Amino acid sequence: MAATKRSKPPPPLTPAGTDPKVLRRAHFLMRLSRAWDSRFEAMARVGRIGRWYSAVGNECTTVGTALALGANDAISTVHRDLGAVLTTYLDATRLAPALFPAGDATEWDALRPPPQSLLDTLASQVFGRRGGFTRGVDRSFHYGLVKPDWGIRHVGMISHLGSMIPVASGLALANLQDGNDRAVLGFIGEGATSQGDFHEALNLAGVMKLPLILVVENNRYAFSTPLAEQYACEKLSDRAPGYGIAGETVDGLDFDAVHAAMTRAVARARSGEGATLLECMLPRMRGHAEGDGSYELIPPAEREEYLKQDPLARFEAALLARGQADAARIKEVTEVTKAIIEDAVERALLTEEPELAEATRPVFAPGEVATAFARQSTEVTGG
Amino acid sequence: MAATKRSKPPPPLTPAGTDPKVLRRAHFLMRLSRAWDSRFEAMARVGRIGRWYSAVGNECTTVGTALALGANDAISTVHRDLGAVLTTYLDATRLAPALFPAGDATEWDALRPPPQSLLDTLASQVFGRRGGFTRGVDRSFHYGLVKPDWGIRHVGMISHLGSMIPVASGLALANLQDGNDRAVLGFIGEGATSQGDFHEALNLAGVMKLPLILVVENNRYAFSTPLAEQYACEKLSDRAPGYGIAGETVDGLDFDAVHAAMTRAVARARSGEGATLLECMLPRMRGHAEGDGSYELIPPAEREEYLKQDPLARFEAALLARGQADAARIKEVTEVTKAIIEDAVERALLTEEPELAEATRPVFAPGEVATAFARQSTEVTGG
Amino acid sequence: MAETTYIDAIRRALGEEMERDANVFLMGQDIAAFGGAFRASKGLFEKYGRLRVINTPLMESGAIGAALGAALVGKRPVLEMQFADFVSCGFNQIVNNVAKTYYRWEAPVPMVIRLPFGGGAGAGPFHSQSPEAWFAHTPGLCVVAPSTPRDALGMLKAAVRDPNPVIYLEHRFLYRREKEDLGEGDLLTPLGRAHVVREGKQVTVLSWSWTLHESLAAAEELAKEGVSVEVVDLRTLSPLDEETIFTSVRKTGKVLIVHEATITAGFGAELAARVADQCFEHLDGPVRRVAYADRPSPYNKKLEQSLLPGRERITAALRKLARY
Amino acid sequence: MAETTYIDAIRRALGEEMERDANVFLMGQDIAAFGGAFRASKGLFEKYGRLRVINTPLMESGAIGAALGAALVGKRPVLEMQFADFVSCGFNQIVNNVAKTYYRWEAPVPMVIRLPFGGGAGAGPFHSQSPEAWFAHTPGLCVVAPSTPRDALGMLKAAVRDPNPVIYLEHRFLYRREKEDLGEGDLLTPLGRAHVVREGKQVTVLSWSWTLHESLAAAEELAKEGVSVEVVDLRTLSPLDEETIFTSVRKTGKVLIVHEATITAGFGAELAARVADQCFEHLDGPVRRVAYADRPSPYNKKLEQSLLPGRERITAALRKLARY
Ligand SMILES: Cc1ncc(C[n+]2csc(CCOP(=O)(O)OP(=O)(O)O)c2C)c(N)n1
Ligand SMILES: Cc1ncc(C[n+]2csc(CCOP(=O)(O)OP(=O)(O)O)c2C)c(N)n1
Ligand SMILES: [Mg+2]
Ligand SMILES: [Mg+2]
Repeated sequence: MAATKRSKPPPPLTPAGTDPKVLRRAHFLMRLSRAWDSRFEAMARVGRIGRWYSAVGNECTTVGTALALGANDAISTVHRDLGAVLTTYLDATRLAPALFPAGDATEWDALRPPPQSLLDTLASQVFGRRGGFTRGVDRSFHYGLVKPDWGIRHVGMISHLGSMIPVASGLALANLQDGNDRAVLGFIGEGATSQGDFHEALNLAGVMKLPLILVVENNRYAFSTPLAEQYACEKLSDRAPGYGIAGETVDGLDFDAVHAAMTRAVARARSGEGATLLECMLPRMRGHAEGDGSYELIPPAEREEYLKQDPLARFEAALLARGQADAARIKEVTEVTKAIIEDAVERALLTEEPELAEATRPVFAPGEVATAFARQSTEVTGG
Repeated sequence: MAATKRSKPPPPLTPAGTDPKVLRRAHFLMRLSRAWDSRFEAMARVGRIGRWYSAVGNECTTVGTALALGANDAISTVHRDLGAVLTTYLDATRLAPALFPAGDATEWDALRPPPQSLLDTLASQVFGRRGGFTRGVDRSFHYGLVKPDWGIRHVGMISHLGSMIPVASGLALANLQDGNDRAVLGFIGEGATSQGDFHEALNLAGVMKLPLILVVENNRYAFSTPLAEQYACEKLSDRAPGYGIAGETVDGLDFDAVHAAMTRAVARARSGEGATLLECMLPRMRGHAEGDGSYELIPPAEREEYLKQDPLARFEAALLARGQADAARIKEVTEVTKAIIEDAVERALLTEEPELAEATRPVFAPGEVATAFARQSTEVTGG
Repeated sequence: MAETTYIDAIRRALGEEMERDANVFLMGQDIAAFGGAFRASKGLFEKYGRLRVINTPLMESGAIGAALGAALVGKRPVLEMQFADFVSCGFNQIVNNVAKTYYRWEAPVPMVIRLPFGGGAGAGPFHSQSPEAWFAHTPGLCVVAPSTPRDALGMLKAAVRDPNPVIYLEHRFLYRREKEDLGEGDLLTPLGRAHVVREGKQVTVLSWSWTLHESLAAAEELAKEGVSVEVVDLRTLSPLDEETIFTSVRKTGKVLIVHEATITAGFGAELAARVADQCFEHLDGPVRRVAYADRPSPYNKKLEQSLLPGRERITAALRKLARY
Repeated sequence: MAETTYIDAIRRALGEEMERDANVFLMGQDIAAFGGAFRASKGLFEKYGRLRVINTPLMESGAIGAALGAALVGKRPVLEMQFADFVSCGFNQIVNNVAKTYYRWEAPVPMVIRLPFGGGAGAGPFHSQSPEAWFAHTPGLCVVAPSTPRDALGMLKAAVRDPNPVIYLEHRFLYRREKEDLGEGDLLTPLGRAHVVREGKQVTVLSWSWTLHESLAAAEELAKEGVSVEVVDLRTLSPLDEETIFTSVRKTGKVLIVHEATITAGFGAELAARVADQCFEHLDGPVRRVAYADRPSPYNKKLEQSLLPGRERITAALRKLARY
C-alpha cells in the first residue's frame, strides 16, 4: 500500500544560511550517524545482531534540530534518533580534531566528557554488553543520561511509542518551575502521533506554555502502515492550532530549513511563548527493522524515489555547490567517521557480556524501600 | 478562576428555520428534561439523593442534536445528556397526546415502545431501584439500551470520561461494515476532550471516514477547571482539521443553529463524507454536581451571566416572538412535562429496592465461560 | 489536642513536605483553587502557587508521564488521581515507564501517586475499586495503604522522601471517619514495615486499610467468645514485611487474609501463597481469605453492602477458622 | 498429514471463524497487507478486504474501545495487540469498559483480544512480559493461554464464539517451535477446562503456556529419578477449573506452580491460595512456586535466560518438593 497524497519534496536544497561552524559539525555528525547505521545494517544482514532500526534518512532532521540546542537543554529520543544522541553527547572537535579548526569548539564542548569513551559506552549499550549505559539490562536507545555537569539531559525511550511525549513535557515543566530558559526537544515518528499520549502531552504543553519542541519524523510509514492509514489531516502540523501551539512542517531533506525552524522553535521556548510541533518530512529509505520484510511492501517506484532523496547526499551536494566544502573534505569526513565507528564497534565487540548478577540488580534506588525489598525471601526478589 | 477568553454569545436567537413539528417536539423534550432536572435538583438539595449532575443549560444541544437522528442511528451519552436520551427513547406524541397534532408522530414513533414505561424505567434506574435498566447495579446514565426493533441504539457511559468516544467510533465502524447509511452521535464535555481516547477515536474516524458526529458540550468548566486551564486553542473545533474531519462551533443557545449544524453533520455521515466535530458553547448554569461547592468558585458576575443565558428561556422567547407558540401553549407544555416527571418520579420512589441477589448476578453472558465461572467455589464467585 | 482526621493527615503531610523541600510539588485535577475532590490540597495553592500546585487538564496518562519527566530532573511530584479508578487510564505510564526506569538505567524516580480508593459509599462500579494487586504485581513500585491518620501522615511523608515511585492508597471511607491526636513534629512511618495492631494467640488476621478496622472489630467480637485473634496491619504491601507476617502466623498457626479488592488474584492471594510456602509446617488450618466477590461494585448501597467484606463476614470466617 | 505450527493454528482459527460467521472481523496494527508482526493474519486481508481485516493507526485504547462498540451491535471483533506489552496502553478500556459491561447492563460483549506474550527471545523489558494476572484479577474477563497448536486452534475458535470478552495469551516462543498434526474439521477446545497432560502420583505441577513445556521436560527428568510427577495444563486461567486442579493436588499431596510472569501477585499466587485453602488437609508439603523474579526482563539474552523459569529451576524445585 503506497503512502499516497503527500506531494513530492522540492528539488535539491542547499545549506546556505547556516553558520559554517554549524555546517561543519552537522556534516561530521550526520556522517557519523550514517557510518554507524551502515555498520549495524551490515551486521544485521549477516545475523550478527538481532534487529536494527536504521536511522538512514533521518540524519538531517535529528542533527539539524539537536544542533540548535545548548548545554542542559533536554532531549528525549526514540528509535531513529542516533543523530540527535551523537549531537548531544559528543564534543566533535575532540573526537576528530583534524577536521575542525580551533574556533569550532563550543562552551558546551568544554563541559562534555571525552567523546571516545561516550561513543564506546554507546556501542557497548547497543550490543547489550557490560560496558553499556545499562550494562546489558536494556536495549540500544532504551536508557537515559542525565548529567547536568556535562550539560547533558537525555531521556531515552521505552518501546511503547508515544509514552515519552508526556515525559518530555515533564522535563519542560521542570524548566518552567525552575524559572530557567531551557528548552526540551522530543522526537516521535508519525505513527506514534496516533497515540493518546501525544494528545495529552501537547494539550498540557499548550495550556502551560511549556518550552517543548516536538519533532515528528514523518517517514511516511509506521512499520508497514502508510500515512494515509495513519492520519487524515493534510499535514501533522495542522494539529498544532488544536493545542494552541506553533506548528510547522518542513522538508527533512533541507538542513537549513530544519535548523532554521528549530532555531525559531527554541527561541519561542526560551522566551516563554510555548511549544512547537515541528513536522519533518523524510524519505523512507529503509524498512521498519532490517530484514523484516516491511520495505518490500512499498511499491518499488516509491522506494526508488525515497532512496534518491537521501538527505545526506543532498547536504553534501549543496556543500559542494556552495563551495562550503570540497570533494576532498567530504571524502575525509566520510572516511574519518567510518573509521571512528569501526573502531568503536570493534572495541565494543571485544568487551565482555554483562555479569549475571545484573539480571537481579535492584529495582529500587537505595533507601527504605530498597532495603525492605531486599529483606524479602530470595525466591521472590530473585536476589 | 474565571473561564476567560471566550467571547460572549450573541443576542437572543430565534428558532426560525426549523420545521414546526420539530419545534413542537423539541420544546416538549427540552421542558421534559428541565422538569426532570428541577425535580432531582430539589431532591439533591434536601439530601434525598446522593449526587445529581444537572443538565440545565444543555437541553438545546442535547435535544437539538438528537432530534436530527432517525431510527437506529446510534447515540452514546455521558452525564448531562438526559435530553438526548429522552429524545431518542420517547414517542412524545403518545406521552402527551394533547400537545401534538395527529401528524406529528413519526415512523420511528411507530416502532417505539409505550413511552410511559420507558420513562418509569429510567426514573427507577436513576434511583438504583429494581425497576431500572440495570436493576440497581449501576447508576443513572451508566447503562445502554440497544433495541433495534425499537429503533433505539443507545450506549451509556462509564465514569471514565473520554472512554466512550472510541466505543462510539466502533458503533460507526459497524455501520460502515454493514454498508448502511446510519449515523452515530456521541457526546462529550469539553473537559473530557483532553483525554487520549478523544484523540485516538477521532483520528480513527478521520482515517476510516466513519459516520460519527462528536458533540462537545462546552460548558466552560470541568468540575472546577475553567477552559483556559483545559485547552489553549481558540475553539475546540479547531482540532477537526488535525483529524481531517469537519469541524464547527455553534452557539448552544441557538436551537436552529445547533439543529442545522447537526443536520449537516448527519448528511455528511450518511453520504460517506465522514465524521464531524461539533462544538456547542453552553452556559454553565449549575455546578459540577449539586451542592459540591464547585459553582461557588465561579465569579458571581460570570455566574449571573450564564444564568441569564438559559437556552430554554431563549427558545421559548423566540417561539413567542415568531408566533410559533403563544403563552398558553408554553405554560401548558411546562405544566404537562412537570406533571409527567412528577408522576414518574413518584412511581419510581414507590418501587422496591433491588433483590440482593442482583449483587452477585453473572459477570458473563450465558455460555461456556459463564458455566465455568459458576463451577468455581462460591467463596470466589460470590455466587 | 485537636484530633486529626485521615484526610487532614494527608493534607498535613503534603504541606509539611512542600515546606521542607522546594522540589516537592503537586499535580492533579481540580487540586488548585478547589483543593481537590476531597480537599486534600486545600489551601496549598494559595500558599505555593500555580507551579507547585498544578491543576492539570482532564487526563491521567499525560499527567503521570509529565510527573516522571519532572522527577527525572530532580523534582518530587505528588500526583493525585481524582479517584483510584481512573488510574487505569494512566496504567501504561506507571507499569512500563515509571516502574521500570530505575532497573533499566538506574535513574531514581521519586514520585508519589495518590489513589483515593475503596467502596462503602454507594458510588458504583467506577468509584469504588481497589487496584493494589495490579501494582503489587509490577516490579519497581512500592505500594502502601495506611489505615490510620498516624500512618497516613507518616507514610505519605516517607513516600515523598523515598527515591522511588510509591503508589499510595488512601481509603475514601476513612477520610473523615478515622481521627487521632497526632501531636506535633516530623512524624514518619517507615515504609516496608507491617504493624501488629492487636496481639493474639489463636488466629492471625492479615489486612490493611478499611478492612483492617473491620478486622479489629471482628477480633473484638471473637475475644468476647474467648478466641484470641492477632491482627496485623500490613501498611506496605510491596515490598512485603515477611518477617512480621511469618512470625505471627507461625505463632498462631492459622491465618485469615482480609481485603476489599475482588478475591481472584487479589493481593491476598500473594499473602496466602507466601504463608502456604514459608509457614507450611506451622499451619493448623487452611489459609482463608475474606474479600469481595468477583464482581464490579454495584451502585445500590444495599447491594454494595452485601458484597463488602465487613465485620460480619470476617467474624464468621474467624469463628470457623478458630474451630477448625 | 502436514504438521501445523502454533502460529499457523492461530491463523487457521481466524480464517475458519471468519468464514463461518460474517460478523467476525480482525483489527490491529499492520495486520492487513503485512499480515501482522507475526503473520497471524497473512492472506486474510486479500480474502476478506479492508472492512474485515482492519489496519488501525498506532493505538491500543482507541482500537479496544472501537472493538467494544462494534461488539455491542452484533460484531465479533478479534483484536491483535502487536505485543502483549502494549495492552497496558488500552488497559482502561479492557478493565473498566469491556469487562464490566455485561454485569452492568447485560449486554454481551463477544470479543477476543490476542496477546502475543512472553520472553525467551532477548527482546528486553517491553517485548517479553506476561500480563495475565492483571486480567485474571478483573471480574468479567475470560483469560486463556493455550500451550499447544491443538489448543491454540480450539481455544481461539471457542473464544470467538463465546459471547464474552476473552483475553487470549499466545506465547511467541511457541509460535514456530510447537507443531502438531491437527487433521481436518471444526476443532474446538472447551473454555474453562484444564487438562491433565501427564499423570503422576507424587507431585502436581500446575502451569500453562511455555512453562508447561518446561514443566513436562522437568517431569521427564524426575521420572528418570523415580519420581512420578503429574502435570496439569490450566489452559484457561479465569474462570478456573478447580475440580481438575483440586483432584490432582488431593491425589499427589504436593504442588508446584510454575509460570513465567513475575512471582509477586502473579496468577500462581491465586492457585497457591485456592490450594492452601481447599486442599489443606491433603497437603504433604509446602505450596511452592517457580516464576520470574520480581524484575523487568533484561535485554541481554544470557541475563534473560538466568531469570526465566526453565526446566532446570523447575527440576530442582520438584526434586526438593519430592524429598520433602
Ligand atoms: C504503544 C505501541 N504500540 C505498538 C508498537 C509497535 N511498533 C513498534 S515501531 C512501530 C511503528 C512506528 O512507526 P513511527 O512512529 O512512524 O516510527 P518509524 O519507525 O516510522 O520511525 C510500531 C507499530 C509500539 N512500539 N508501541
Ligand atoms: C478519566 C476520568 N478522569 C477524571 C474524572 C473525574 N471527573 C468527573 S466529571 C469531571 C469533569 C468533567 O468535565 P466535562 O468533561 O467538561 O463535563 P461537564 O461535567 O462539564 O459537563 C471530572 C474531572 C473522570 N470521570 N474520568
Ligand atoms: Mg514512520
Ligand atoms: Mg464542562
